[in-house]
Amino acid sequence: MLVMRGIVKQFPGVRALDGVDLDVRAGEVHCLLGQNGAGKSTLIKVLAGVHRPDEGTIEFNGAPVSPGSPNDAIRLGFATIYQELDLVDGLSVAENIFLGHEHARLGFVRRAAGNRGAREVLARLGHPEIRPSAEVGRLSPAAKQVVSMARALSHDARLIIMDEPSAALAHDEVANLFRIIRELTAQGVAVVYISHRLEEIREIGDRVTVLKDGRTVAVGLPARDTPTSQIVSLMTGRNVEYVFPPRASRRPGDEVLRVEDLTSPGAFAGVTLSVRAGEIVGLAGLVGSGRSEILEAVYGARPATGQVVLAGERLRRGGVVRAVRRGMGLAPEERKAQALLLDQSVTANITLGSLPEFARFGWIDRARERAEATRLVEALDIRPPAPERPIKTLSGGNQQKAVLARWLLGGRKLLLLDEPTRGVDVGARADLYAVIRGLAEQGIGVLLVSSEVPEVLGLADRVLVLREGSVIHQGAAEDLDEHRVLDMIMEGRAA
Amino acid sequence: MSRLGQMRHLGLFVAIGLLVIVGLITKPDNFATTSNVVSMLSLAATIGVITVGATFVIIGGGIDLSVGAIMALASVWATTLATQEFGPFVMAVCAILVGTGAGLVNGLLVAYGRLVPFIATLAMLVAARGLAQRMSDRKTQLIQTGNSAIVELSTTRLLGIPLLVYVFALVVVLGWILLNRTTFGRRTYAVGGNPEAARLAGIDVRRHTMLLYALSGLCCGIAAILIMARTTTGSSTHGDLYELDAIAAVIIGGTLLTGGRGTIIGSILGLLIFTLITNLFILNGLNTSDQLIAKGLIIVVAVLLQRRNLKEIR
Amino acid sequence: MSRLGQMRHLGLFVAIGLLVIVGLITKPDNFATTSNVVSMLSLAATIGVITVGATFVIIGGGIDLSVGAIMALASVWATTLATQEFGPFVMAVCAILVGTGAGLVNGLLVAYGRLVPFIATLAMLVAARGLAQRMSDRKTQLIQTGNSAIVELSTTRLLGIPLLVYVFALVVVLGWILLNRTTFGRRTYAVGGNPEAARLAGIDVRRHTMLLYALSGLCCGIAAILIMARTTTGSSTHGDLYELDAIAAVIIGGTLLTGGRGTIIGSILGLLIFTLITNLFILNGLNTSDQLIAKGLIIVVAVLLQRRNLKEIR
Amino acid sequence: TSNEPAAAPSSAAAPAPAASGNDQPGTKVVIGFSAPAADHGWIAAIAKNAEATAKQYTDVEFRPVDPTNDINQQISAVESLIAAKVAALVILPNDGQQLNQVALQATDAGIPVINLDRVFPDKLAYRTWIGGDNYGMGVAAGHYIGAKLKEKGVSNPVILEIQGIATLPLTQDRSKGFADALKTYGFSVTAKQDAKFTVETGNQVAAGLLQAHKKIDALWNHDDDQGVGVLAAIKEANRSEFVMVGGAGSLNAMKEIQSGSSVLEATVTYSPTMASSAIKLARLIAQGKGMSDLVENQVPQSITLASETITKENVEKYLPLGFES
Ligand SMILES: Nc1ncnc2c1ncn2[C@@H]1O[C@H](COP(=O)(O)OP(=O)(O)OP(=O)(O)O)[C@@H](O)[C@H]1O
Ligand SMILES: Nc1ncnc2c1ncn2[C@@H]1O[C@H](COP(=O)(O)OP(=O)(O)OP(=O)(O)O)[C@@H](O)[C@H]1O
Ligand SMILES: [Mg+2]
Ligand SMILES: [Mg+2]
Repeated sequence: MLVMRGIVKQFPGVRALDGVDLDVRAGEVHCLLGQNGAGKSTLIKVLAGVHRPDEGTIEFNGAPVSPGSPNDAIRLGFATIYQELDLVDGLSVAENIFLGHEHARLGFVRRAAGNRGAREVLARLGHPEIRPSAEVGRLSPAAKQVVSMARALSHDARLIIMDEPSAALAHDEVANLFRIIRELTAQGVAVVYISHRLEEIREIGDRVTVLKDGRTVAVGLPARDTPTSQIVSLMTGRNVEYVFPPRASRRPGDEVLRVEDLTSPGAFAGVTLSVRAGEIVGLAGLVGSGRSEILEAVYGARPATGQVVLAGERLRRGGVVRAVRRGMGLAPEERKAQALLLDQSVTANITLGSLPEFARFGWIDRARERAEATRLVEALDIRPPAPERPIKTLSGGNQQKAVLARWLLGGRKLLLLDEPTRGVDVGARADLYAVIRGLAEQGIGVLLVSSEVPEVLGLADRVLVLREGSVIHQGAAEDLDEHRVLDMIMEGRAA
Repeated sequence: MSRLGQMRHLGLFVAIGLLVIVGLITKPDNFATTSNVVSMLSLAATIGVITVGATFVIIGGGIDLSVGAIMALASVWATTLATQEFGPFVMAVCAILVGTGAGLVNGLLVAYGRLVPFIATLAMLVAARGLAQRMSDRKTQLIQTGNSAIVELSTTRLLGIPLLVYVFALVVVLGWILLNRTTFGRRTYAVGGNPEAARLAGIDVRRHTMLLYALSGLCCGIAAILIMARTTTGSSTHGDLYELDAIAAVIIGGTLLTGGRGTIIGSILGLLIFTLITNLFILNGLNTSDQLIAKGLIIVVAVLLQRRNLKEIR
Repeated sequence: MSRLGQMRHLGLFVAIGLLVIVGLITKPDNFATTSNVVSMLSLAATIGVITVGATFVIIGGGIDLSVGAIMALASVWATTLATQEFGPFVMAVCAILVGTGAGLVNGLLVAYGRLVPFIATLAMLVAARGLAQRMSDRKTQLIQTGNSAIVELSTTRLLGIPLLVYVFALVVVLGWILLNRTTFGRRTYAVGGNPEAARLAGIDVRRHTMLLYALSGLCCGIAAILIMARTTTGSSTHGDLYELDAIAAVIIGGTLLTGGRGTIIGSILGLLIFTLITNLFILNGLNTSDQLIAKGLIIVVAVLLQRRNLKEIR
Repeated sequence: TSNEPAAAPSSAAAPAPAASGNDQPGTKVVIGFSAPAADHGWIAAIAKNAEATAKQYTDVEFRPVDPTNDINQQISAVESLIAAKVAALVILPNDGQQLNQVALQATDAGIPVINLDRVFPDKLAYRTWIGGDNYGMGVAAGHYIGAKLKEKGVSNPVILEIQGIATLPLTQDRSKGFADALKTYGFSVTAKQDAKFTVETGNQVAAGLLQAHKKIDALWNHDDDQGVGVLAAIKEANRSEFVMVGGAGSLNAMKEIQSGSSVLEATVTYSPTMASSAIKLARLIAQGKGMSDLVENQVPQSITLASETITKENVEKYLPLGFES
């Protein structure tokens, strides 16, 4: 149905696509795999009319096409869910879903019809609870992702492109998504699916195309039968698996964080927890269970009642500035909105949290700053390894690494990591795990939030399970397995 | 959103209420008279029409500094001797065409020339004033007696209210409908709120942006007719610093300069606050310096009142 | 960034180069003389100092409309009879304190009162002008002969260049260092580029924002001293519409109104373009109307030249 | 300026009431007053003189309104005075043509309008006009400069002109008078630029003109307010080869002339005392009285002040009338 041949896309200084081929058949789920920065998003943006390719041809149903604008692509029947959320915060859910193809007569919007349409699509996606009239800016990231999907479904598309749709979703949501995808493919719609989670590829995918450094390295591999090791080595050129580093060799030290009875009305209540030096504590729970909010409250970025004690010192309500000065660091979940200075260099982004370390009377020692940033870029394998590049030209996964790198500086006592591996490829993930474990080894306490239960279980020493804003279980990670955690999360049964 | 909308304007209503109370207390005899209210509305009409256009541009993520200058140019062009020969109707059409045309140039520069709106419209401000001066030879151009139909917009009253107030009301209503009930309005919010997302949704962001400036120019053209009616003249000095007043009204009304949010009603309420302040000063005969100081303070208080209300919404 | 930085200003240099060529061709005898260059620099000095402050505020994501008014207020306060009794040094200190104080009030309103910068500084503009008028009783206040040390900033020359040009240069250099070499500058970019990210990275965004406005006020205070030196007076009419000129210079210089990006050098180059334009017009005896039209066109061309250059970088 | 420690008594600008029967209290009248924003010394003096004069009379209630530079607002302001049914209106319009209609409205409502300075085009719109002679000002300046240069025997002199706000009709009148007077000597204006009546703009424009013209013979600056800035620029450039003439007659300019060491040799008057006279006229008209020095029973329809030339020789006489710029 869709044939792309020899697609080349050159950005200033980077050849993002260097002759990529892609074949997609009607009714199949075609998975696109590749490391961070391999060029997946760029490829689908070419398809969606966002970027114009420098070379190469696209054929759709036998006819050559060249989508010159997103509008062209939509008219061709391509609908896209982009990696970076592409919603308008000020508009309602329904308005976002039908943006650009509103229910209208003579230019007058038929609001009721729009709301009805939105309700239908949302129900189909299994999210009848999202009100069509709700303002999108006030939704959680997960709900935004759902709206983004609803937008793609609202077009009568023949090809749906999904760029990491599951990154912001939790387990049950992904199941929901897959149900929809199956419905679509049954109707002959083709789906291009991008994800860094191999188990998803196995479950939903039909065929796989692997990209590496802007080139196609494998086409049309069977998604279910290709051995993981083969895929990973195609992607990364080495043999890594989901490897969690071994747990702490030494016993955790003193308590670095104690949280007592922390409550933020509407988000969570009565949270009590502690983190010791050298310990990684994981928070598991559904999307919307208030995990991010707990991290923010601990960090002082969100008003809450209760006590937060850092290294024996009670933090008064002084906000983030004091928390950072006392040795906390937060890697937030929405990197673009909450963490990155898009226009600034990778270096400036990395050192933002620890500027005083590099300065004397406010004067920045630029040589030392550059050296430290370069060291971290190498340690975390941020690509391209050019600390002076504006960070917005990096791929999503590499940006995420830079966010983490920020808090590897400045002698932190406690790190709060919210979805630290969102959008990070398999190989890099293993590297990040090693880095996080390494931090713990150095005596830093880590409080980790992740929607991927295996990640929480594999990386954390201790796990807290949250449901609807309260802790329903805590215990050693070794005593839990994925099923038990999921049971608790879904049904609220304490183990 | 409409529910939030009402909430959002509460602070403005409170501010207006307070000013009205001050008026009633300080000048019980003069303030609440029909003639005073009509006078206020006539005063507000010209800049009010411009404010409607400015609201669109600002919600759409832009800014238009050239409104006053475009109005001046339109008024001058419509009152040259050559134009006046064709009668009042052609004069009105001329004002509207000139306004829209100048707005379109702004739009082209911003949307397709990709100039920052601030600069493009600043250049237009400067150039339009220059052109207006050249055209009028820096003289004030009287509307001739044969064309007094234009002046009658200001002098003829219907139910005691001058026609130009009706024009103002009509523009507000049409603007409200356009913003809230049409795809054009919907897309304006999208283009201002997240242009990238709007583009990805298949909206022609550039074309839309261009249209927004043209719309603002159209409003300036209409405003030119009103100022011609009120002053019986066209002049290159008309509308001096209107850009600041219009933008201030829009922002006090709760529209964000970053775009994507805002309401026509808010802008008009914001404008009424300014008009009320001026009126109270006139009635109470404050001297200019004290007026300025008081105006500064009142602006701050009005916005603080409103902010308190916005807080929860943001 | 420094490499990109130079690239980024290429368009501005080209624009300046073109203007210089026009000057050399049209007025070969008057344009390239030392005295003309010195005269241009002296003219640019006052608003140049203000532009440095405005660059900080705008990079930090704000806007300061009150710069001209604060300068006027500072100049008036520093030249009241009461202040003049204490001599030139105290007058200078007074101007700086008044400027910084007014800036601080802006900062408090924006950062802690959470007023939109446009409105807060508009209120300050209005109020500061009012206060300046009140203080001076709307009269121009001459600097008395005993305090001519201030005037000497303009009349005394070092290597043929008036002292106030050195003050200007010093402010630019210090501003550049502060923006590019210190944590304060780095934080300014962060606060303007993504305030939420800055906050989560442990930066006290409010305090920093407040300081930015205070810094802008400080620059206005210094500018007040320069304008006092140049005109030998303090007056509530000083600095009229400086806000537009300063913001325009900053934006032409490549700083985004949305914050997070920009350079001091760009702003100064932007300002020099304006100064050159004015100078060329006066040398060639153009009348104001033609000046305005030409100015509008030149602004557009200058920015287009620059935009072409920016495109790849964006 | 206000900084002269021994400032002239404030009453100086508003001459003592003439000792005539007309100053005896009559029926109580409310006089409305509207003028542009007092952001300029001359206009400020107008407002102050009007108020000071009104205060001298126990039978006058003075009601000034929001001075503004926006026509639209001035129209509203005058409308509010009409609505308040004042006995007489003194209006200095931002622009006579633009305010004509509202003045007509006032006249139609039976309120006599005393038109101050900038004139309404329609004679039906006002009862009496009093103002300065802008054309005459230009003529006076032209004659002073023309005679001076003739005397020096300069041929082809470089004569510069710094105008006020270019869009005001008064500016155009002044320039015309200047050019016409110079023509009688066979001279013409070499270059002119407009400033905005402020010290700063005067300074900027003068600095530019001094660069453009290496040798100047004469300079007429329309306005003594902006003249402070012009003089500063001249001093800064260290130039003194030319004669300068000012305009309006501010105290500051007079002191400069008096000193004898300045390039400013003369100024041609355009006295803000006209506002005092306008209030007096308004009172008389409202009370139905005539001017007691004249034969007629009613106040005349128009009064044009003469523009006088102040030089070192006669400056003493004018000092008390100088306004603080
Ligand atoms: N606008 C741009 N300007 C310059 N370089 C870019 C731009 N967009 C992407 N790139 C570069 O192109 C390459 C491919 O990026 P792309 O976003 O397609 O990667 P990806 O495969 O989607 O990675 P991820 O899994 O992290 O999302 C990267 O090296 C990236 O830095
Ligand atoms: N801006 C907001 N206004 C109102 N309620 C909110 C807002 N943001 C989040 N919430 C609510 O707070 C609760 C927790 O939100 P959130 O989805 O961030 O939880 P989470 O467990 O951190 O999930 P995630 O996996 O996305 O990190 C939810 O009930 C959500 O609806
Ligand atoms: Mg990607
Ligand atoms: Mg969350």
